[in-house]
Amino acid sequence: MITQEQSIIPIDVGKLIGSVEQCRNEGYRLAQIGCTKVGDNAFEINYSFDKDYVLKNLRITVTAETEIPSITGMYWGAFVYENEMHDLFGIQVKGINIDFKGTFIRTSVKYPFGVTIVKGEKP
Amino acid sequence: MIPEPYEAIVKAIIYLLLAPVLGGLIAGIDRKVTARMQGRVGPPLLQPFYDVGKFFEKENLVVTTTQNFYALSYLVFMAVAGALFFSGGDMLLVIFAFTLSHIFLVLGAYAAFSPYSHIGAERELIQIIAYEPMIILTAVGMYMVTKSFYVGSIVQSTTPIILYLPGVFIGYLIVLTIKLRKSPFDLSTSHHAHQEIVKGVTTDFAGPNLGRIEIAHWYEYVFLLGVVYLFFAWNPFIAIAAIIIAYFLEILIDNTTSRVKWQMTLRSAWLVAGTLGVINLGVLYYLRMVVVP
Amino acid sequence: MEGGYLVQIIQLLLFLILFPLISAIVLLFAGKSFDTSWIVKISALGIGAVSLYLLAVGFDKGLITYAVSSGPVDLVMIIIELVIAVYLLYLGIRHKKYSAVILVLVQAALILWFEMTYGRHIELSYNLFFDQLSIIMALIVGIIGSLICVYSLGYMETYHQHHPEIKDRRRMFFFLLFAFLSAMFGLVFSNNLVWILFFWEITTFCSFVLIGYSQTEEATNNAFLALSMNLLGGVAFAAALIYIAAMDPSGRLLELNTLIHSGYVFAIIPAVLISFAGLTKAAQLPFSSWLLGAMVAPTPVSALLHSSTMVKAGVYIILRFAPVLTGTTEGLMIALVGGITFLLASCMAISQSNAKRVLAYSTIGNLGLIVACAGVGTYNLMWVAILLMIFHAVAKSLLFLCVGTVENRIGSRDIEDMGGLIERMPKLAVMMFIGMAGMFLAPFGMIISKWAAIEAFITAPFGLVFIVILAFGGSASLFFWCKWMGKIISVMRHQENLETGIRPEKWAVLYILTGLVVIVALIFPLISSALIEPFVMQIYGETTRLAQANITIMLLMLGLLIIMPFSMLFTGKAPRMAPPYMGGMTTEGGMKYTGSMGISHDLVLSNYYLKNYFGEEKLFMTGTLVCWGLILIALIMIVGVIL
Amino acid sequence: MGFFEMTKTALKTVMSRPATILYPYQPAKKTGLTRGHVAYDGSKCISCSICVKKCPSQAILLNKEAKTWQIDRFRCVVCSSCVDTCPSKCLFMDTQYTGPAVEKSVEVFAITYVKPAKPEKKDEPNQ
Amino acid sequence: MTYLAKSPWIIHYDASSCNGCDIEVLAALTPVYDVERFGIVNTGNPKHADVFLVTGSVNEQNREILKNTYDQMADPKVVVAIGICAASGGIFRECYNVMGGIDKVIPVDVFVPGCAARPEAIIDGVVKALGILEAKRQAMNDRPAATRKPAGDSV
Amino acid sequence: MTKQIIVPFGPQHPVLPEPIHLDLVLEDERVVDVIPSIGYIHRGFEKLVEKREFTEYVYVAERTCGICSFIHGMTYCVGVEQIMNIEVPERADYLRTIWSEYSRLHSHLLWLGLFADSFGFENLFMNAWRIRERILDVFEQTTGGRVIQGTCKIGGVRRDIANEKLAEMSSNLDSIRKEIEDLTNVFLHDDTVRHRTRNVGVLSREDAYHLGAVGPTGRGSGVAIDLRKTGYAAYGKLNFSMVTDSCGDAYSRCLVRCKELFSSIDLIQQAIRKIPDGPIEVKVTGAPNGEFFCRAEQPRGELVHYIKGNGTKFLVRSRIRTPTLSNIPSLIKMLQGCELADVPVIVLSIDPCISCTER
Ligand code: SF4
Ligand code: SF4
Ligand code: SF4
Ligand code: SF4
Ligand code: SF4
Ligand code: SF4
Ligand code: SF4
Ligand code: SF4
Repeated sequence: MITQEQSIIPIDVGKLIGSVEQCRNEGYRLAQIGCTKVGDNAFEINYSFDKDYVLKNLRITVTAETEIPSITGMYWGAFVYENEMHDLFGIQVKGINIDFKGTFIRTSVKYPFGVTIVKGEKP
Repeated sequence: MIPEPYEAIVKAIIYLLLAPVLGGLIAGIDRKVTARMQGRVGPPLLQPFYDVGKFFEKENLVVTTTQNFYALSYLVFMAVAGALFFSGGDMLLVIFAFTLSHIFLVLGAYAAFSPYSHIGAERELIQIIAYEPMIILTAVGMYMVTKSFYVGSIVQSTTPIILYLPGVFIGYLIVLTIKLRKSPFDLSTSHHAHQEIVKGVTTDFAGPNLGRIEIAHWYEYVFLLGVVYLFFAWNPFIAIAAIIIAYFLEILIDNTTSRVKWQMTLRSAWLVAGTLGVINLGVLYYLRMVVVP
Repeated sequence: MEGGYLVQIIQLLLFLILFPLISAIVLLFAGKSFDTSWIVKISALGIGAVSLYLLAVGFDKGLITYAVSSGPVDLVMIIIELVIAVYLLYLGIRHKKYSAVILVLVQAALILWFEMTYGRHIELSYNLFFDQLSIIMALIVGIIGSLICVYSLGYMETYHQHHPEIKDRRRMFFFLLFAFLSAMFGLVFSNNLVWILFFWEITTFCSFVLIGYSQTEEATNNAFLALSMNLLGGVAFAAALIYIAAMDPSGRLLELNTLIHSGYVFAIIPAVLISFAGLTKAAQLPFSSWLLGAMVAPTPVSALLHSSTMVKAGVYIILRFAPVLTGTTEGLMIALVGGITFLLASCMAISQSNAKRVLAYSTIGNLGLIVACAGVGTYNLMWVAILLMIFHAVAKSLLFLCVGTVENRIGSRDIEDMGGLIERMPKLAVMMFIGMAGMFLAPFGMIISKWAAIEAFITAPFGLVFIVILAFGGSASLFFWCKWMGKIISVMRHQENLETGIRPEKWAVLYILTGLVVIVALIFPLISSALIEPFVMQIYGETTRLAQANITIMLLMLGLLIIMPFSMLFTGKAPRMAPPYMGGMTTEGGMKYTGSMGISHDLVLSNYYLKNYFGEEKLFMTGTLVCWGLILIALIMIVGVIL
Repeated sequence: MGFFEMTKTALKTVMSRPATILYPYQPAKKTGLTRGHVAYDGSKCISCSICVKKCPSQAILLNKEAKTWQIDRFRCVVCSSCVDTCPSKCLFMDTQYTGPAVEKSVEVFAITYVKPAKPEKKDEPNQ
Repeated sequence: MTYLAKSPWIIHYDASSCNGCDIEVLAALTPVYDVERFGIVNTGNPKHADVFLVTGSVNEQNREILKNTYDQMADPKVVVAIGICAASGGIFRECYNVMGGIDKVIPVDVFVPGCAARPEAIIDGVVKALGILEAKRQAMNDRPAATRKPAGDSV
Repeated sequence: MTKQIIVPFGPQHPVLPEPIHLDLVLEDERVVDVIPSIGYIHRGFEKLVEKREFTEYVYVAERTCGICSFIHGMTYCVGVEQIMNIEVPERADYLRTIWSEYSRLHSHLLWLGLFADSFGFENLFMNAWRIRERILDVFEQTTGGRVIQGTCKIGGVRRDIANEKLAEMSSNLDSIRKEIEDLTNVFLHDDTVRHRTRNVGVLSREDAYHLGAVGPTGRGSGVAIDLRKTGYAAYGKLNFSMVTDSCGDAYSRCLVRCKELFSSIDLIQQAIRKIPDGPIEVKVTGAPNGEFFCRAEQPRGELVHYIKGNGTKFLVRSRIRTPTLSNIPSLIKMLQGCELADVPVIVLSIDPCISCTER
């Protein structure tokens, strides 16, 4: 069985910019940014970077109120993930280069992944 | 030779009645052959007639009522241009009437004040200025050979015009590609450039107006192929064969090229008119005016 | 009877020259409190009516020359010319326009030299003349020119309301307008080349002041540009006079009609020199820039310069020399200058969005076509050229005045701002539509001329070149007209009507001109047979005849065009209105849509300008170089003739 | 020459037979595995409800009181999950797809399975 | 049969399909199925179309677009919902952003089930819709124009 | 007054089977500004993990996209298997590889057709799709579905392919290869096609890398990333070389896909030669507890399925990062300053798949 190599490195929100900068300098490519709701008001955000098929994930854990800095200064294309994170989870991201202000993915429920949704009719 | 008025009127009426039938059939054959080239069965032969019949069954949906006027004018002047041609009228006058009718189509698109119609209109204009010089040079070439601008005289000329105007003929075929809205020059009208501009000039026409535009196209086909006929007018059989071959070639080109951009369209059409057309006419001019004045 | 109409006609000619002048002077000295508008109206009416009357009595007469004693008149003219020269020198030095200063000096020197050396000995008898071409010119100047004067009344009032910073010099303005008309009449009726030069210079001067009317820096610069270029022509003109006088001490050849019939050897040098002057005045490449610069003037001035006066003087004089130029290489060069100007100006117009610049390029282009016809100068091209001149004058004046009116109301002369005019100013939009149709649509005038031109060029020497030019230039002009037309007829919903508050005399002028465009198209066969054909016949001994069938067809088409709009009253099915297609986006009244980021966009559409292909700079440079080249060839050739 | 790469293909196709299947005049393409619609045999169904649970789009409803098994063909994504998981093999995948309809409706089948002890063969579903 | 039924032009809109049904709609246009045999042309422009093929379920984001596109079609017109998603929301029915089948927004004339709907089923569905189209045409002719519904309100 | 035209490009537009919207600001036909808008088909099905057991969620994952449905299902399954430490039988791995490569063939042929349509080459579109039907036939014969195959499951695959059938597929591919050769020849050598694709939408290697371009979009610019090189499924046991090109224009991206068609055929034939006999699935018990970023190479590039479970039958999170999402920043860069006529070509050159992008 082949396992794709990957590591998860938890860091503080304050160190985010520095660590991302380091990744950029080391020639890492941004593979994705993804968010997971892990508690009532706790969100894990994974910044995944790839180099030579090895995935390095920087993980910050934040609350909905935490304002996190945008990494679009280092990775121009990160705006898609940051807007998505904002629209789906309600994470506040500061200083996105192209800030859709909640119109990137418009949803019927505000911040659907930040809340519990009850829906679905009986068959 | 100016045709007799009555004869001319009869011819014009015959054209007005028969051209749509013929044009529709040509369109039907075109679609069928195209489908076969693509490995498909394709629509029934009479499909263009069904389409137009359907348009008149539909609701008259407009953005502005002035569109009705422009669409109708397009049809009327296209018919007038063709009728003039087939009744043996002055080629230049025919060309101007032909242009006039297109202007109405373009204006109709402008009238709708819609992004796609608008871009279609601009592109249609670019196409008009691309092909018009060549068409005028074609008429001039015919004059140089037959000493007349009258279709009536040209058609009776016993000179094999094509031998004198090979360059002009090729140039005409190339602009014919524009006029028949065939790839690689299908920039603006209806379903051809849909990837870029939806339906171009016809985007905001619907129902009966679309029907009128389509009938005008039929008139146009017959007229345009009529010009091909003139090149071979000394022998009607060869002429008919030439029309068929020319049209088949157009379909083939349509099916074997991608659409080029407008810059390329304008450049190639002007280049063709400016080289093939002008050189051909220049040689002819030299022969006719200088060597044998 | 014989003598009766001769006297009558000479009276009319003198009236047309002097009456506007008198009006001008009255207007200049009319007191501030004095309402001048009725003077303008009455004078205009008078001029127009007399021009028409002249047509009525003169249309069937051939060439008539009049002996008018010139002694005192010559003196007055010299004095006026010198006064003007001094004034121009003063202005030139004040504004540091030294090229203009030099040209003024050179020209004044030439004229003085001419007067000192030859002028004193020459006493011409037949100073005035008259033929069908004069009638046509008189009608253009008399009717269109005076309509423009009337229109100016309302325009200038609004103009000054909108531009409080500009000094109100309206008395001066109207003085110049009428002086201009007077000079134009003088120019077309004079047989004496010295007189023609005088009137020529007056038009230069008047246009100079009118262009600089607003006294802004731009206006002043452009005025001097116009002045310099026209003076360049004036210098050539003066040189021509000296040459003629030197060749023919009797001075008989200074009579235009004698000169024209004097044959190649005598006439070609003055013909080329004066045609050169004509090229400058008609704003042909390389001199086109002055006409574009003249757009800073109030719109009626542009209208006047473009449609009925200034530039028409340029082509008029070339037309007069067409019989001399025909078949000569020099003529061909001049024709080529015209042809290339037509082609390039039409192309350059595509890249313009300023309505007045578009009109200006179109004017330059059409004059180019006239020059081309005149330069090749065969009889049927002469016919075409005159026809072109008429159609152009009518349609172009209408368009200028329409643009002026629109500008007054919407505060912009940019075509992009004229979107949806059909909703905002329906009547005016229809008028503009007709004016533009007159410029490029079959079966209106210009296209008839184009058609005739193709048929005429095909038999002319080197005609193929011109046919090719016509084919390409014609398409280019179609493009810029049509996209403008499209702009005004696009139906933008929910627009308020801005057509209120336009003064009745403006409406009257616009209605008359619109009517003229249609009428001229309808009766052009009549114009041709009554005026143009006899004139051409008289000069060339043969003339163009229109094929009856084609006329019928065109009239039918015109009729069809007129009745087509009524089809809208009989649409079969009741239409349902839907907003335009916008990719399924939500639209608000068809004029806005909500796009990316939730931003509501106004629907913005503008025309294509294809700057990379039809940009001014490149084409202008090319045109200037080529046309200078052609002119130089012509000049070298006449130097060859002299040697 | 680069201009006419396609000409060969176009001329070849115009001469040969079109690739078109003349459906509906010719039968539709089908294979033995084609997932068309779920067929049900009420005589074998033990009402275990596994198919209900395993259906990812909740197309199946089992009513034990009324002894009916119903399927909403406008919800069924034809994934075959129910067929695979049904313990008594009373579900099959038929190769014929469900035809278009003007109204959405559910199909109700009676469960005729009685007891394993006395097997009977009343089976045809009534709709 | 009238012309309408011989020349049904279609427009396709993807409301929120997984592409499965979309590409089957496109496949129906290509040589193996070639719906142009029935005079069907894929116009892409609502103003020219008679048959509205919708794939995917409708959501908050595109309900307006669906409705606008429908409104811009000239009468008579029919709507064919292609695939399970368009019929009911299908497997995505319970997603928060999914409203359900497209009949929640515009009137649907024919449902074509399948996930993905097969090209043959799409052909069947369009053919079925033609009958309805013809009935609508007659109904429209019977109705005076003035009583026709104004632009902008559907359903 | 500015001489601009604002064009609402999409969401309903004939060149886009899927809805995406661009506010195009044009001067003449030059694009001076472009603001994209997506989200028209967002369903939010990642949230369905709360309602579907992880075993049934495969059916949802498969319907992420109707084009590479199989790869989505497989990537999800591999992710879960990694967390649960399940060893999949070797035959299943080979079958997964075969179906994956068929997906790539199907997707690339579909793309070639749509790409041809974007520059108005209708016949080429028709031809590409005609050939593609032959691939779909194989899908239907082996899985029962044309576009939604539904054969992957956690622990293996649901269906086997008989060895005779495999042999037949292999020889069938030989004739498909010939047709594809004719087809790609036109894409690569026709002058009018080159006119429309050469120097259109140029993306430099540096831009491509840092904007996160993946798949043929990246490889067309010389970014050598192909996740198959990590050796998931049976790729580790097969031989293939990565296709890249350096020009970075639409033509290069087309070239890469054309060449990949042949490498896919080759991979399938290799796999058919090497496939061992044996079981096709293992029994799965328990539930995933842990997290994994599972990556695979889709036709459009790198796909990331992030799966996090907590030991219950319901996952905590499934996050699907699809190649198109990663390619959107590059797309925006490429659209700046192009011609209106290039817009469809450039948009299609990244082979956008919005369904999976918006989920
Ligand atoms: S563009 Fe004209 S010719 Fe072509 S399909 Fe449309 S209506 Fe017919
Ligand atoms: S096939 Fe799938 S969707 Fe249909 S009923 Fe069975 S489990 Fe449910
Ligand atoms: S159909 Fe099968 S799975 Fe469903 S209830 Fe009956 S026996 Fe159980
Ligand atoms: S519901 Fe139908 S149309 Fe929509 S995505 Fe699914 S299959 Fe396609
Ligand atoms: S019905 Fe199935 S194939 Fe069609 S869009 Fe929905 S999930 Fe996709
Ligand atoms: S990118 Fe996504 S939606 Fe597109 S084909 Fe691949 S998996 Fe399917
Ligand atoms: S969409 Fe365009 S390319 Fe396709 S069939 Fe229609 S016209 Fe031809
Ligand atoms: S981009 Fe591809 S997957 Fe998406 S709709 Fe178009 S063809 Fe289908």
